[in-house]
Amino acid sequence: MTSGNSFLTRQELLGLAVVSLLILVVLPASVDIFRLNLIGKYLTYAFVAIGLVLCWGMGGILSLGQGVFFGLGGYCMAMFLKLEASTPEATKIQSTPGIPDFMDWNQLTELPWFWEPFHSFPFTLVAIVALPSLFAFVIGAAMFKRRVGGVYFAIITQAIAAILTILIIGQQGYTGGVNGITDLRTLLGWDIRTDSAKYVLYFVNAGLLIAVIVAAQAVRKSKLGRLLVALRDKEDRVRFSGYDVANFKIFAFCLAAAFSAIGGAMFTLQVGFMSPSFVGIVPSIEMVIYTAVGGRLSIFGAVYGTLLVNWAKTTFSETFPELWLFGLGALFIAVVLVFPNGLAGLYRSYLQPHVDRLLGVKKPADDDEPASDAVPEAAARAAE
Amino acid sequence: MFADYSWSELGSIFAMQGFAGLILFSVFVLMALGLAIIFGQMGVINMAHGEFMILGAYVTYLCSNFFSTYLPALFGIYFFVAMILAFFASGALGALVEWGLIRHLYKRPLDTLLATWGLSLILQQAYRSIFGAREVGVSLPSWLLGSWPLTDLIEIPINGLFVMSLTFLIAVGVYFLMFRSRLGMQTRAVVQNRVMAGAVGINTERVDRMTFAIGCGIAGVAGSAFTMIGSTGPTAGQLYIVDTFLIVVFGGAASLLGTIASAFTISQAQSTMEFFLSGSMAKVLTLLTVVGILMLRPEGLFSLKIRR
Amino acid sequence: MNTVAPTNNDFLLSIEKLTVSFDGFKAVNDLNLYVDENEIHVIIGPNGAGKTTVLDLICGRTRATEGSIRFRDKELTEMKEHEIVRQGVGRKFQNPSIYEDLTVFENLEISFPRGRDVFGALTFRRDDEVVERVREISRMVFLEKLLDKQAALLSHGQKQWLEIGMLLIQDPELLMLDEPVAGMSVSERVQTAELLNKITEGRSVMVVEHDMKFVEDIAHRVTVLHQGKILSEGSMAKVQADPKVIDVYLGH
Amino acid sequence: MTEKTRSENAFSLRRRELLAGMASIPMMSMLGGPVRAQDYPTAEVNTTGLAVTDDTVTVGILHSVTGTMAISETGSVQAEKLAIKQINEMGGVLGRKIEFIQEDGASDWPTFAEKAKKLLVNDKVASVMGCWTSASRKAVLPVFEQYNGMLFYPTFYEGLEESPNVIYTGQEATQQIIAGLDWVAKEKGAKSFYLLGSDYIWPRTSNKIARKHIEEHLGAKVVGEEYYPLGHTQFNSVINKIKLKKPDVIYAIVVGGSNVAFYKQLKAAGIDMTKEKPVLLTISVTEDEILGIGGENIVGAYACMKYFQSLDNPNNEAFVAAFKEMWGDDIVIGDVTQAAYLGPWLWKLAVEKAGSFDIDKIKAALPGIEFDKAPEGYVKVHENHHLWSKTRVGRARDDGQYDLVYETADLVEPDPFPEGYQ
Repeated sequence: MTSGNSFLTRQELLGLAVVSLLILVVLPASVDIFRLNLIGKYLTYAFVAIGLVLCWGMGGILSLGQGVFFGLGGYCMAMFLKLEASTPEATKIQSTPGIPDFMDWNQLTELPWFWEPFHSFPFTLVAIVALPSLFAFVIGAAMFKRRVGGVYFAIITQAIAAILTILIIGQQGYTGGVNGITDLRTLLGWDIRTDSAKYVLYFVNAGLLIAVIVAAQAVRKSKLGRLLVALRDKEDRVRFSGYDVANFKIFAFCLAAAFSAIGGAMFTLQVGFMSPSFVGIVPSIEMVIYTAVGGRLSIFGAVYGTLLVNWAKTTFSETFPELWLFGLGALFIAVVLVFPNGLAGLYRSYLQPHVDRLLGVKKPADDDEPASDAVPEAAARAAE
Repeated sequence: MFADYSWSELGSIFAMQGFAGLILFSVFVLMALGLAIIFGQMGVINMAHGEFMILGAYVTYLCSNFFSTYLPALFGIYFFVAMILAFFASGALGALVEWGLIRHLYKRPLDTLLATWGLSLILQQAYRSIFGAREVGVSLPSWLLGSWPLTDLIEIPINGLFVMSLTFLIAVGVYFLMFRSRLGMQTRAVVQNRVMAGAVGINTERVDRMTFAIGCGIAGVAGSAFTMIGSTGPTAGQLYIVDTFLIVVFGGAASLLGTIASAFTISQAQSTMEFFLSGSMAKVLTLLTVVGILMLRPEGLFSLKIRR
Repeated sequence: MNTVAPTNNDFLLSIEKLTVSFDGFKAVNDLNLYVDENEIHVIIGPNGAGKTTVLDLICGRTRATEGSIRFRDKELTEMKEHEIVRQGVGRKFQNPSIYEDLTVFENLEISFPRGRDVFGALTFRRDDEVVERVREISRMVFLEKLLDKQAALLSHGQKQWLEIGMLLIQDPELLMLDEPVAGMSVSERVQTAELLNKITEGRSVMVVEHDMKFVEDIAHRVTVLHQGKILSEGSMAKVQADPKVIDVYLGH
Repeated sequence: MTEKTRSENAFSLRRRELLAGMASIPMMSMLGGPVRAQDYPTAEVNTTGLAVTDDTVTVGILHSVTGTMAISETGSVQAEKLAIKQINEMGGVLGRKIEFIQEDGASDWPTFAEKAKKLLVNDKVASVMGCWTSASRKAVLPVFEQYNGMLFYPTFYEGLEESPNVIYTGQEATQQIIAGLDWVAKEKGAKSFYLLGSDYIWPRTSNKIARKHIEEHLGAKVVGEEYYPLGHTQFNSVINKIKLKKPDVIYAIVVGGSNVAFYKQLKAAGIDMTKEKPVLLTISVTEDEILGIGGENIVGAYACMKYFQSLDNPNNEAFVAAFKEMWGDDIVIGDVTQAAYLGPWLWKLAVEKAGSFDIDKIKAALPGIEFDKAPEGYVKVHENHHLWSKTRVGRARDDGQYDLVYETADLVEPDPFPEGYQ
């Protein structure tokens, strides 16, 4: 009974240790910088996947527009880096030196007002988290207060992703258009393209990811986490227990957006550009599959799911490019039909009993992870 | 922007623009009807809807090749044969998908979304492997091409007329199917109360399969008709998915009439805005308006106030 | 039948001229109904009489078309559901509505009236007060041995009790129960009746029920609804003797 | 931009030194001549650890095989494989057979960057033929500059770029646009233009250049300019606007699936391109696109680019025959496919001129390289790493081919940063 009260159970502590060991020690030690940079890129998607565990897995709110927040975070960071790269000296061959090259190509003669604040690094850092959260708040408040949920929420977030993509591509003078914001070089004078910088960025990214895991775990362990599970299951019951349900959904959605945005900003730093192709529907839905593969209720699972799917994507698309889409499609179907609890479910069925014995836990943890067969029904009910 | 034109020119243009809006309306209705049945009536989120449409388009492509090679004399009417075949091909695939996938997921609508997304990826790659990555050109019988000049400025595109009549026929057909036929009654019964419908002797599994198959079949006919105005390629189906879902949701998911009303509203709004603004901005504004209205009125245009 | 009573603040709950219509159909029609402190007030009536709708209207799940619902001098018709709950109105649904993925303990804990906003929920601590209160309530609803069990695994009757427990932990002044003993075994019914009699100390209970034996066991006062209107009101004996009631409800 | 100017200076300096030094080396026969690998010891021709052995050299092919761009990029992959095969049949490069590693960019820009890096860092390829969209090129550009690789980029594009690590074998915007506009103004007496495009950088930049040229040099006017989202399929409104404005020329830069819808609807609306007016001039429809549009829907339209499959010259005859032999009789060859074919050849010539696989030496050797066996005729590499090439106007036939109606007398100089057009 005390299990829900302590911050981390022994199981979870072990989980955290394993994830940390994997991304902080094992992976950096075993692959070269090229592969490590790739893994760093994948891990930025894990931020999104963890956000989806909170709002979809636990709260039953399926957003098909997480790419929007990933993209907004990424664009904020890219705007700062682009301004840093566009000093008057560096751009002196332009008709208007000192503004980003794509603006010059589009006959802009001065920096648009909304770019101005991104000269400031502290502002950028705040904006990366605040802007997407604010946007999520507006969407969430409008929809959850009117009790739009389930399928409708999914379709509307998907439409928002589509709108934003068209807008970014259409307003290329302000956004860089379909090419995105490219050719980012330095962060506060530090060249982010060198191998050493990539190592540093990898570890910063990994550190942030672990922080986000811990934060997500804290939310999940709090009463708020249990409330999310409760309202996915019986929304009316929560409402008639005196809770303003919409506020909790808005919070989960905003938190997921903030996590995604951090991932987006780290993506920009590690990959060196940001483009509208991460904002649209396709990446947004792909990010949902990372969560589903990991087991939609499992925070650690989200990390492993992301790594596994992306690893498979890279490997398959190198060896059998033609077959990759078949594989990905089949994966979508399989995690729905065959493994609704994803990797976490497999772990619970096959590995956990052994681990428990080793740890000396008497019986399978009865804390907050529901029995595996209970998940689909619960999710279904939440969606109805 | 109108100062340079005479009243008669302006009149003609507005007539033409109105007609363009009607064509867009017909296109939207064709896209959305199948989904309105599947999503609105059955509650299944079929993200592979666009791929079922493209299957119809490919069937039309095969038909056009077949007729031009073996039955050139009958090429003029191949399009009708193609549409019927498209209906059955997409419908058969739909029945198969329902059997293999959807029927396990009726209680988990969000999961149908993921599973059918996976299905759409598989279908896209299948089309690419079979028909190649490039778009295929579907040649049309000559009577479907060209236009019918009414005045100097007003020319009525024949394929536009064709799409409009087809839409009308299909809409009427769907109306009879859903509200006048036995299957329609059974479908609605199953939707409202699965257990009870089963208890009174309706074969719910069969009804589900037929309904899903018919929805997919209509998508196939739509895809077949779209070869007249759009492109046929492995990924062309993805272009339709956002618009289609918005139309159905905007209309109030459970109402077929709502779907038609919403297609009308959205198409008129978009075609009017396209005339005054650039295409991209018109599209953004239309979508934003629809999403905005949906946020204020989530139940859509038409919905029954029901007693919970 | 509508006895026009003056607005009266002596009652815990006064419903006056309450009407709700769905597309012209008046599910509740010009209804006046009063609930006293510490009384068990049972609403009976044939299917479609509007019993559940009345409960829905009180707790804000359905919005009234006209009329007023006053609870301790506060107008409920304009409040949001969670505000109504915070006024001290608890509602149990017809089908047991509990969180199947959580344990019995957690079900009760979530219902504990503290940390009801986002920040409060984040910082909520399971202190001694909470644990003590959860144990106390679980004893009351016969579940003290099952606190660590996942709620999905409870029997139907236990789920009904759990939901009642979840309401009790909020200590509401008015408790509304929709068919609390439906699907219960005989012994469970007896226990439930016991439970209800025990918990009326300091609160009122409104019950919608079909089971006449059970109604007889618990009711202080009975209201018979028919087609959205009150057909008869009074003690169980009185309504059972009312010819109109016999005619529409008990007779066949 | 500093990067560009700095490295450009450095590289033209090196070029001068090298050219001076090379005058003493006997020139190798440019095409065909038997070159034996042992004349070029690996240690000498490969000082930077590229994937070169005593009898092979490895290059990369980087295009989208999956995703939305696969439609467009297939032809380029085929052309590059054909060129590599032909070069190998002639004895390879410096006596070494070319082997290739093909990677899939999957229509996803970071994937392009990722695969480019893999090719350069892990596989150490000696050059890369690849990319199609500007977005994918922008994504790989920093990788090529950082790891000093060599990219041969085949697509006609918007210009505004000039990297020492890229050879642009397609035309940049001014090459493609200006000659065509001059032609239509002179031959068709065009006075008013309606500009139309898909909404992204290439159509927008191209139309910008076109507008400047139309307004400032041709003394004509632009009566409308409009963009539609990629993948848009409803063009009736813009067609109505065109009818209202009655322009002499519809200048269309619509791409992808939208193309199909646009031309079908144009035809259905009664705009007959086989008549004198309006003239439809496009720079985005190659023979590849017509496959999807259907010849009967676009017959009569004019396209302005540097290559058409129907070009009548011995180089092209041989090229088309070889292409069909390798990839089937039904295949069509568009402008970009031909440009992609040039990539491996130009690289081979550069390696032979430099007598080395080293990237820096190739960079220095490339400007001035001439290729007179190009299917489009004779091309030459400019110092700005683009190609001197002729610009041609063709008119679409109903069988999906173009009839050549005009070609510039001389090669057009590439000008990626055109003064007065920005």
